[in-house]
Amino acid sequence: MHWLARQVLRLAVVLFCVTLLTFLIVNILPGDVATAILGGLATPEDLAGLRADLGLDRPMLVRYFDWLGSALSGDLGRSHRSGEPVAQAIADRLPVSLQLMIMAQVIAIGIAVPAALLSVRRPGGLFDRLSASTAFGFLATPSFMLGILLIYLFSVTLDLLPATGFSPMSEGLWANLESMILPALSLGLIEWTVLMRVLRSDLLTTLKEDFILLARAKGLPPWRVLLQHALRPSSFTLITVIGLNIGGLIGGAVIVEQIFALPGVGRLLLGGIFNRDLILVQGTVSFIAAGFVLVNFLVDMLYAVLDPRVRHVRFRS
Amino acid sequence: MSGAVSGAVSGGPLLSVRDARVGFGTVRGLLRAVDGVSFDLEAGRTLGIVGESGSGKSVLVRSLIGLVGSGSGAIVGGEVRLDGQDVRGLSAKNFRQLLGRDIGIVFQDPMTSLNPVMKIGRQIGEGLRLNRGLNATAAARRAVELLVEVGIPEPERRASQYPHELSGGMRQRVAIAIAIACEPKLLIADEPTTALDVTVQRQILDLLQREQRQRGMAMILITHDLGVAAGRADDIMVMYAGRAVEMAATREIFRGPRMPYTEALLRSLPRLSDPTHTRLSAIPGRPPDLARRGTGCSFAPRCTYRSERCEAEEPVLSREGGRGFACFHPLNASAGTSA
Amino acid sequence: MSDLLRMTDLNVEYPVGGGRHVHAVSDVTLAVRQGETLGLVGESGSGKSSLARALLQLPPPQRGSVLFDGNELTQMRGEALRAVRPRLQMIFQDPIASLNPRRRVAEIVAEPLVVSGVRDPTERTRRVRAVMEAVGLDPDLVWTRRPHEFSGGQCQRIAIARALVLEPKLIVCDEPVSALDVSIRAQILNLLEDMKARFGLTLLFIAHDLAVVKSVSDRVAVMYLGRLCEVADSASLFATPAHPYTAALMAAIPVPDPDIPLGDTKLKPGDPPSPLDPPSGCRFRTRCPHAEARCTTEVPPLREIAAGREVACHFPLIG
Amino acid sequence: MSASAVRPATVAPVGRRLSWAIVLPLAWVALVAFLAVTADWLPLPDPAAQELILRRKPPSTTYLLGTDNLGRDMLSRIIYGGRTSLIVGICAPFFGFLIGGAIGMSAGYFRGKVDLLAVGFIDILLAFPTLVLALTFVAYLGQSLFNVTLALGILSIPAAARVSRANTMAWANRDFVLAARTIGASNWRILTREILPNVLPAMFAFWLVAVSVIIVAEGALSFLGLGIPAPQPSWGGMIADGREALDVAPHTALIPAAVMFLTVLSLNFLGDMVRNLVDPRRSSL
Repeated sequence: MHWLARQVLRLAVVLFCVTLLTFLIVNILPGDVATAILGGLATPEDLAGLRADLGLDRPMLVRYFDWLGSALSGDLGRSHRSGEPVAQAIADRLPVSLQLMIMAQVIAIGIAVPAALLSVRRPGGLFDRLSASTAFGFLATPSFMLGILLIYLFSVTLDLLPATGFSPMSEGLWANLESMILPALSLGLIEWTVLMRVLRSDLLTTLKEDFILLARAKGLPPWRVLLQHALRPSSFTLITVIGLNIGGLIGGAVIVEQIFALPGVGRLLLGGIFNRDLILVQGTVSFIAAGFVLVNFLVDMLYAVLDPRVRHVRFRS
Repeated sequence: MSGAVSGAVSGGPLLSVRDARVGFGTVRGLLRAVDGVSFDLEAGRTLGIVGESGSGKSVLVRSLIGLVGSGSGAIVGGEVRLDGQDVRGLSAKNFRQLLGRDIGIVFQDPMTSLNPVMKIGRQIGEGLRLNRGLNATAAARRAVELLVEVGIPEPERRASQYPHELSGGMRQRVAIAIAIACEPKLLIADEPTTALDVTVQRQILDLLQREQRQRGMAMILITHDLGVAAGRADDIMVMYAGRAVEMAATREIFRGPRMPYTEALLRSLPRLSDPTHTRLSAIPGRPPDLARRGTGCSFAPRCTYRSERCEAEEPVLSREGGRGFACFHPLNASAGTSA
Repeated sequence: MSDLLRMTDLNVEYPVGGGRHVHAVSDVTLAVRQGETLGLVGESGSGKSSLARALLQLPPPQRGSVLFDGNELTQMRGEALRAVRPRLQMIFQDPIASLNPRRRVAEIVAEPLVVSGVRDPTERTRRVRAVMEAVGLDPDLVWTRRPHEFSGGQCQRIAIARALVLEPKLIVCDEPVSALDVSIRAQILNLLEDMKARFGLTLLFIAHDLAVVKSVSDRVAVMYLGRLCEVADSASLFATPAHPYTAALMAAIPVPDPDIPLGDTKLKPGDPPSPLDPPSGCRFRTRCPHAEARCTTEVPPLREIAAGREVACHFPLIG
Repeated sequence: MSASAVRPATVAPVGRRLSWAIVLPLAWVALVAFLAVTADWLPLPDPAAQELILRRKPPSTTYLLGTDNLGRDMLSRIIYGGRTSLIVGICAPFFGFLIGGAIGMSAGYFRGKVDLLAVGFIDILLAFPTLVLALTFVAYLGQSLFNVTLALGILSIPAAARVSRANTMAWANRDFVLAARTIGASNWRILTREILPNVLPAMFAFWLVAVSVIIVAEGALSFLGLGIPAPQPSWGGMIADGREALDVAPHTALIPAAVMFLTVLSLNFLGDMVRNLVDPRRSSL
C-alpha cells in the first residue's frame, strides 16, 4: 500500500496549501477589512477595536495556524455579520447544494452515456451529427444564460414551474423536486455535452482496437461488443473528467443558486463576499476547495478499482 | 502438392475467394487496397500470404470475414464461399454465427488483441457460450482445458488474471486458445509472431502448426517474413500493391520463382549462410502509391526485366501447371513457357 | 587494431515505480575497435538499446566507464561532453520519429553544423549538399520538403545524412532497418556499408535479426537480460556458437528455404524472465538445456576460451 | 508491420473544406471584433446615457436593439460590452498561456524535481473551483477591467500548463529530441527549436477554446455583479439586468444572451476546426 500512503500524504499537502492560499488571498489582498465592515465613517478607535477583535493585529502566519487548528477540530469561526458559527452555516446549506449537484450529475450522465453509445454506432450518421450539434449548442450556453432561458420558457411563458425559491423535502417530495428541477437542468444540460464528447471520442478509439475485432470475430452481436467490450475500457477518461468537472459544477452551482434563490453553500459564499465577511469567506472557500480535492482523490481511487492495469501497478505489495 | 491453390478440385475447397476487392475512399481518391484477388484453400492445408506493408494481405483476409467494412468507409467486393456457402449473401445474424463457429483468428499484437479489462477465462469462454451453447460453468472449465492445451502453466490461476499480468508469449497463447475454442474449420493467423522475440516466435509457430494438424483445420498464415512462410506453409501467395502476383507450392516458390518481384525479394534477404559483408542485391525504388496507380504492372518501375508492354498493359495472374504468376516475362522458363 | 570505444563494467538501472528497478545492463565490458563493425544482438529486454543510450550518456550509466577516443565520457559534463558528441553519432530504429516533423529536410541535416558552430551559411550549404548526395538524396528535390513527404527508407537516408554531416568516428545504429519494409532493408544496409568505407567509420550495429547482423558485422556480441553471453568474430560465432543461448537463437531463426529443416532450439519450455526480476547466477539458466546447480549460485564471468572468443558460461559448447 | 495497412484511411475531415461551418463563425467573430475596435468612431449613443422615459423599449428604427431598464441604447451597450469581453477574453488566456506554457514545457521536458514542483503547483491551483477562486480574487482585489483580466489570467495557468506539459512529454520522448542531444544541442535550443514548434499548434487550438471559456467566465462574474464595475457595459451584466424584466421586456435579457451565445459558439467552432487540423485523432474534448 506504498502508493496509497503517498497519495494520502499528497492529499494532506494539497489541502494544507489550499487553505493557506485561501487565507493569503483573503488577508493579503488590498482593501482593509475593518473599514469594509464598519464603512468609511468609522472612527480610528472603532477600527482598531474591530481589528483587535478579529485578531487582525497579530502576524498572519500565527493567525493562519490558529485558524487551521480550530478548523481541524471542526470550528471554522463565527461570521462577524450574523454571529452564526461558519461550520453550522455551511452544514445547514450543504444538503441543498449537494442535491442540486447530484441531480445535475444524474441528468448529465443519463443523457451523455446513451447519446455517446448511439452516436458511435454510426459515426457521421444522422444521430451522431444531431447529437454533436446539440452538444455544441449547449456547450456555448453559460449556465447563467441557460437558467434564465429555462425560467423564461417554463415559468414566464408556460407557467409550469416556479421561477425561484426553494421548497425543502419536508414540504413534500414533489414540491422539492419542482423547485430543484430547473436549477439542476441549468447545470446538467451543459455538463452532459462535455461528458458525451469525451466518451464518444474514447469509444471511437477503443472500437478501432484489435480486441474489438476479435470480439466481433467471436460472433458477438454489435450491441454486445459495444456494451461488454468497448464501454468499460472507454470510460476511464470519462470518470476523470467527471471528477475534474465537479469544479465547474460548483462554480455553476454558485450562479444557479443565486438565479433561483436556493439557500445553498454558493449563495452563502456570495453573501459573504458582498458583505466582506472575512471569516465566512475563508471558511466557505476552504470547505469547497477541500471537498473538491477529496472528491478527486476518491475518483482517483475509483479509477484504480475499475482499471485492472492501474490496480496492478498501484496495489502491488 | 499445389492443388490447394489451383482451384476447381473435386469435392470443392473449404474456402474459395473470387475477385476480392477492397477500396477506401481517401482525400486523394479511391485507394485500391485489394484489387481482384482469387484463391482456394482446402481443409487441412496452410496457405501463407506473403507481402510487405501496404501489399493488402491483412486487408484482404479481414475483408473476407467481414472485419473491414461498415463504418470504415471501405468498399468491399467479390465472392467468398466457405464450405460452398456464399458468405457475403448471409444475413448479419447468420454471418456472425458462421464467424464464431467456423473461423478463428489470431492477430499480430496480443497486447492489443485481448480486452485489457476482462479476465482471460471469460474472454476464452465467451465464444463457447455464444456459439456452442455452454453454460458459464462449462465454459469456464473448457477455458482452463484450452489453457492447458496451449501450454500455459497454472491454468486455473491464469484464467482469473487480466492480460497485462502475462508475458507477450503467454498472451499470444491465450489468443490462440480463444481462436481454437469453438473448433473452427479455418484458422487465420495475421502476423502472429511479428511482435514477439525469435525464440518465442518459434514456440508460437510450433503451437499453431500442431493445433492445425491435430484438428485438421485450414490455416491462412499472413506474414512479411519469407522465413516464417517457408517453414510453415504448404502453399504461398505473394502479394504486391494489392494484387496476388504469384501463387505456388512453397518449395516451388523458393526454388524457382516465376515473378521477378518474388525473386528480387528472395535475393535481397541477408542470409546466415553468406559470409559477412556480402553485398545484398537491393530492390531499387519503393512500392507504388495505391491511390495513384497508373497503367501496367505495379512492379514495373522497380523491375530489371521490364519492357514497354509492362508499362502499358497490366499482366493478369496466369495459371500454368498448378502455379500462377502475373508477369509478361516470367523467370525460370524451363518450368513452362511464357504467356 | 586499437579500441575506439571501451565500456568497462557498465551498469544501467532505471526505476519503474513502486520502488523497483530494472537492471537493464549489468557489468558489461566491451570494446569496439577502430574501423570495425561490432554487431550487438539480443531480444527485447536484453538491454541492448539501454546500452547504446548509456554509452552516449543519454542518460549516463549508473556505474562503469565509457572511454571513447581518449575521453572518459562518464566524467564529462556540459560543454566538454558537447564537444565530443560530434564524433559519436546515432541512427534510430523509427526513422520517421527521429526527424522533427515541423522542420525542413535541409534544416534537419544542417542542424548538427549549426550546433557545433559552423557559422558560414555557404559552407553549411556545401557540406549539407555533399552529404545528401553521398546518401543518395537529390539535394534540389528534398531541400525544402518536410519529413512526412518521404517514405520510411528515405527518412532513414535523411537520418543517416544528419549523422554523417559532422564526419563522426563512431556511429551507433540502433535497429536501423527493423522498422523498414523487407524490400527496402537491403538498400539501407548497403548504404551503411558504403558510408562506412567512404567515411572510414566504426559502427556499433544493434539488431535482433541475426542474419542482418551477420551480413554487416566483423565481430558480434550477444546479450541476454542485461548481460553479455558471448563475444566473437562473426565467422566463428555463427559457425560454432559457444553459448547455449547463441545456439538457441540461431536454431530459432526462420530460414527462407523450405528444404532446410527447422533447427532444434533445445530450450526448456517457458517465456523469458522479466528484466525486473532476473534469475540469480546465470540469467539464462531458467531456459538453458545444460543448466546445473552451479549456474544458480555463480554468475559466469566473461572469459576467453580461444583467441578472440569470449563466453560467459560455465559449460560452453566448445573449447 | 502490416497492421498499419489495416487501419482504414480516414475519410476527408469535414472541417477541411471551406464551408459555411467555417465562414459563418469567422464572419461573426470578425464582425464583433471590428465593431469593438471601431466603437468610438461609430455613430452610437453613449452606452451609459440614461433616458428613463424610454426604458425597456422593444427594438425599433431609432433603437435598433431597443433600450434597457434604464433607457440606455442596447446596441451601443452590446458593442461596448463586446469590447470588454474581447479584451478580457484575449488577454487573460494569453497571460495564462505565457506563464502556464513555460511551466508546462519545463515540467514536461526536464521531468524529475521540476515536474514534481510544477505538478504540485498546478494541483493546488486546480483544487479551487475556478469560479469560486475568481470571485474571491476579484472581490478582494477590487473590481476593474485589469483585475478581472488578471484574475482570469491566473486561473488559466493550470489548464495551459497541463496542455503544454502533456504535449511536451509526448514530443520529448521522440527520437528526434534524442538525436538533437546526440549532436550536442543545448536544452534551450531543443526546447525552442525542436519541441516548441510541435507544441504550439495544440496550444493555439486550446487558446481559441480558452478565449470562449474566459468570455463566459467574465460574463458569469459580471452577472453576479463582481465583474467590470457598473456603468461600463458587459454582456453578463446586461443579462443580469434584463433578468429583472424577463416577463415584461424579455429582449433586454435575450438579446445580449443571443450575442454571447453566437460569439462563444463561433469561437468553439473555430477552435474545433483548428484542433482537427492539428491532430485529426483528437477530434473532441
